[in-house]
Amino acid sequence: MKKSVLLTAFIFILTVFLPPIGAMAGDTIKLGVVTPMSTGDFRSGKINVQTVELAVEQINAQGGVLGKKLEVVTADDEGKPAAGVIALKRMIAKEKVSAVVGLWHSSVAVAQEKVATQMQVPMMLHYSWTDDLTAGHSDYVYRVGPFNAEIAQLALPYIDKNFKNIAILYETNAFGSGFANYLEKIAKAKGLNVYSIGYPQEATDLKPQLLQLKAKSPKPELLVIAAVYEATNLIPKQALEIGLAPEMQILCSWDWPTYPAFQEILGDKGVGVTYATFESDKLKLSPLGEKFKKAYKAKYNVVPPVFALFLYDEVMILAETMERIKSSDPKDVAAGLKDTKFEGTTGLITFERQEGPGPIWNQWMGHQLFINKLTAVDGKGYKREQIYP
Amino acid sequence: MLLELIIRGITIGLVYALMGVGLALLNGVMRIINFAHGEFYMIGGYMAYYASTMLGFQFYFSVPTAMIITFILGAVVEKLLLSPIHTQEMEKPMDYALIMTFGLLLFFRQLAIKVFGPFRHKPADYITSDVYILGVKISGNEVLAGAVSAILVIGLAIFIKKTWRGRGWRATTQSRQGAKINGVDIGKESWIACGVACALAGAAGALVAPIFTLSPTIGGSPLVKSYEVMAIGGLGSIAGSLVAGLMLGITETLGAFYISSAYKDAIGFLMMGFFLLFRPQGLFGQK
Amino acid sequence: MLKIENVNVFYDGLQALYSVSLEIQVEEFVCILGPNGAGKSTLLQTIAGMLAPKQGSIFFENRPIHGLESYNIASLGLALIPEEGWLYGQMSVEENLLMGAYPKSARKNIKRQMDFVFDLFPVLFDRKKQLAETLSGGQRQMVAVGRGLMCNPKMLLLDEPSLGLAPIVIKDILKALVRINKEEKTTILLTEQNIFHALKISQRGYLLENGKIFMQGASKELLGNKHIKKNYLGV
Amino acid sequence: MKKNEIIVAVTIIVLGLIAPKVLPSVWITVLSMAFYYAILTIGWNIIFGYTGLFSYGHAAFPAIGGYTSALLAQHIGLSPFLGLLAGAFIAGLLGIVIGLLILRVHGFYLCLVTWAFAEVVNVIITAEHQITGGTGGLLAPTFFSGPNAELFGYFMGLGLMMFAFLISILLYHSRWGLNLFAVRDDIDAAESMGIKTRFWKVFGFAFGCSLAGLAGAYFAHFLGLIDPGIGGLDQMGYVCLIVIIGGLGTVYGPILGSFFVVITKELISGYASGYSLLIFSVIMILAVRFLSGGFMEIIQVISPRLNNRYLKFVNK
Repeated sequence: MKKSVLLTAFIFILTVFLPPIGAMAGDTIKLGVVTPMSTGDFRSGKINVQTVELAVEQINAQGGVLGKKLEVVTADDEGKPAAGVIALKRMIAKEKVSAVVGLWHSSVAVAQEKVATQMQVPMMLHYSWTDDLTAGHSDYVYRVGPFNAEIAQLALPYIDKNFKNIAILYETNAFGSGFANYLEKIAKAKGLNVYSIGYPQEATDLKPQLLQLKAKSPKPELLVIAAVYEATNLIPKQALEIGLAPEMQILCSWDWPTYPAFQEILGDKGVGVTYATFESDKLKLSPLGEKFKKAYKAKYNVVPPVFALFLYDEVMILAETMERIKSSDPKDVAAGLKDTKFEGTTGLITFERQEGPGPIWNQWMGHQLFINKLTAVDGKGYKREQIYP
Repeated sequence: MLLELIIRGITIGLVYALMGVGLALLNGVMRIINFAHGEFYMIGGYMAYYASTMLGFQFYFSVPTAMIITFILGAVVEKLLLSPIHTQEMEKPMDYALIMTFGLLLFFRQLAIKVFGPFRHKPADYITSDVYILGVKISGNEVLAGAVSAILVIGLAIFIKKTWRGRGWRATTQSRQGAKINGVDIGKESWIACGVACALAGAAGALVAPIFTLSPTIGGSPLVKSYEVMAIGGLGSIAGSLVAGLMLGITETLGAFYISSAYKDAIGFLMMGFFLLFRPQGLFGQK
Repeated sequence: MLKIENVNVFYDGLQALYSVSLEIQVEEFVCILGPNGAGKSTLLQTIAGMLAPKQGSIFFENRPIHGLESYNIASLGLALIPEEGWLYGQMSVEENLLMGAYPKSARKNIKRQMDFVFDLFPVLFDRKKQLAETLSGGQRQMVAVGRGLMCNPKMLLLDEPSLGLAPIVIKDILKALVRINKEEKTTILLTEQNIFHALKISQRGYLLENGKIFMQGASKELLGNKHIKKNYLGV
Repeated sequence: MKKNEIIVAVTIIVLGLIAPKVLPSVWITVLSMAFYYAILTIGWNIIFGYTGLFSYGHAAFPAIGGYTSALLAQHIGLSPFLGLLAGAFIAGLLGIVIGLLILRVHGFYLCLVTWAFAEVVNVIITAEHQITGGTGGLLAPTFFSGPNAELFGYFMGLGLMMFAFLISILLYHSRWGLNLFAVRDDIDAAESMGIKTRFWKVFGFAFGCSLAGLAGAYFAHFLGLIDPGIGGLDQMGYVCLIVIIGGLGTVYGPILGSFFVVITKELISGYASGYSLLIFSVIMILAVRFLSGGFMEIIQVISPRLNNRYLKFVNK
């Protein structure tokens, strides 16, 4: 009997009490990157990790922060809220990071925001758009990137000028629904005719929705696609296949047409697609931005998308803040970020706070929106042209 | 619009039928459920992709290449992992097969992420020009996929009907013991049938690769569709699978348009549930 | 022709046959008698390779066949006609018969064998396009016997062909068996509960009780045996 | 209840109570997930291991339980503790409905019907995104708040797992359990012995489902969030894997399997992140191919003598 108990206890102890691997404390300051790496929009996740690694490499080459080296730890949120929450909790508890960056999908970040606030670790958002993220007015959430309401406002003049009937095809998640609802509201207020159709983010066959749009009368002249997941490249392709495009212009809500996969899937049919972005050939980058762009191109052999610039800014801001307050404790960092004044890659970054309900809280507002159009294709990629403003 | 929807429903329905007949065949000869069926579809798609990009094959070479590779893979899987169902006296062969093939599903999917990478790929269009059917513009790829699917399904039906081997398979479906005493080597026929079923799935994947594009997780949806087709058409019935595939394709396209696009995938499941509960023999299957 | 030595067979963990031995000569017509559950079906299925004997050996034309798979045994020319028929319900009568000629060696003589079967059971010719599951019990039994004949077997193993059939149909089938034995020179091993009929048409008989050979002898002798008269013929 | 089972239960409770003191804090989340899987798979073990119904839609029931509880908390402010009951209740109720429907089907028809049900549930959850939050998930209040919220949530999970464990043991030794086994092993014989097989089938199914609902509600309120991923096909894969590894139809199987899988996943995530599902699928294939008895058979392979003791310990 005694032996039997020992046996059970042994099995239990063997499995439970083995030391966790990779949790060794070192003489470094840790920076967490929680981003989709296996499922969800892992294409962008990969760029996020590369960007942070490059930034940290540069910082360490100049002597690190507070005399210590910065270290990057990564975790995969799988593009799913529950997995993202667990990944973030594990990262904070296990790695004792000073701050978390690289968060991507809005719906995941919304859940993660609660965790970061509760566990008192600052998180910075470089391209998660939903308003809710900063609307909670948490002291631990900072956003360099833009937000849905801002983007919709910035894009509206272009849409209003050129189109009368527009269609919005959106993912039914925090980002997609939020963007579509806001755009629909302000576009209708301007007297535009709006059709909007949502679809689950995992969907890859969007022909039913596109066929519904095709049957609408009057015909939509513009299709705005608010998507992050798999369907990003498939919607333009399928819209072409059922004969909806190119009569109807396609406006992608962010920079994914610049990814190589877009070209592989659409080929020369991708010419004519437009997309909203915060980058343009006419945008003048700061010296820091030019330096980063060059270094990224040299290391990974592609031009970084605009959100990589914002993410790069964030890492630099974190390093600068730690130096300024002489501490890498997450709570101190969160408090110190408030007073940021940083000459970033695209402009001077400060975080604004507006009392009263609304998403403007620890939010940078200095974005400038452009609409680009793919004009021609050559072997390596599309040529693009800024059509607005 | 209705005409366009029906034509689109038929083209996709033929591909569903192609997936379904493979499963029907497998279920008939081996009496098992294969949850990894969709993964062979995925592998077939990737094989066609690599055959066309790396070896520069046209579709009339790349699709057969995909079929041959998935045939071999299916046969090997049967030999290594599923054959104990026949060779050993197994208490619950169905449960064994369910869990085993589910393990295979996870395995192939995860392996594909590591081997093929998680990014979406697309082979070059098989037919670049569009085709007009009754005034409806359909891409050449879709027409090709529908036509080749129909040819393969009908070819399989003829093979099953006319040849000795096909007759042996049908006999095995209807009475395993009868087939044994008549000299059918069920062990051997199982791996051949499994290979053929997987090759059909691989062909489906290869055919629609330029339409739906490839990613390691694309196996899920066709797996679901093939089960719906098999349940509606009746287990082990080829003609039933063909009709059920068309029925499913058309109902789904119409339902998604007229009822709700968000519930498109529920339509097939509800049809499957209805048939399983109230007409388990399916449209043409035997009880 | 067929020789069985000390065969022990287990079925679902229970022993069904206890060191059974028997021998059958070329062109003989032998029957195995016994009550329900005596192990007659088990014996025939063991010979046909559907069950594996735990101990003992089986020789067919001086060749060991125990341990061979049933599909191998079928191609040697040893055809089992099982009790339940094991017909292919969704296939036509003709296709069912064709399946009987499945072994490669049997595919040459299909025409001749098919004619012989239709000659033996003319009713099948009229129904050759009909699905097997729509036939009556007697017709199904005929299809089963006919299917067994399609491979031009050297030896037929028949498992209770008269079970559950009307007396007039039984007569037809037994008559056919005699013809097969005489005209085709096919050796026949028949199991029967209907002992009177079986002993009438066969040359020799074995009595199987509780998995053991209880007695054996020429059919005429067995017909006069006291034990058999008392227990099986109800005289 | 057997003496050994009491000893095991007490051992688990004691180890569970001291674990947060001894282990790094990251293990609290990890072990809580193990509790969740243990409750979930105890439910499946009752459905499949005890009653012999191969339900392929088991992952739908934690989704139902979790969303029920989270929605009630959101709309009428129900406390998470009552939410557990509500989740278990609704999942059990749906279990009865599905159980009645599947009475007419067997074998893999059963598997397909339950699978279809699970997928329809998933489609509804994603389609009705105005109510359920779609794929983005639904925020739910946590059991406790404050800095120690997670630790208390962990103890909550430990308690719930022990509750499910004890119930499964009691069921195993009771008259009810015998009825379930009779339905599993030989339904015709059970029927002829006067057992109401239809009733017991539905009972076993609904019972397992309500445990799954409980697990789902725990998951939602432990993480503070529920998303449709909880009802996905890969979760069903984990359920199968856990029960197969632990040993099907045994009382200890689900708990052993859950701890093995969750802890192994955590350990290998250090240097093989992204490979865990691949490794598990290989384990699953090999376990099904070579070790139908799960852990017990592994022990047997390693040491036959040990196996005898283990069997003695587990069974008698």
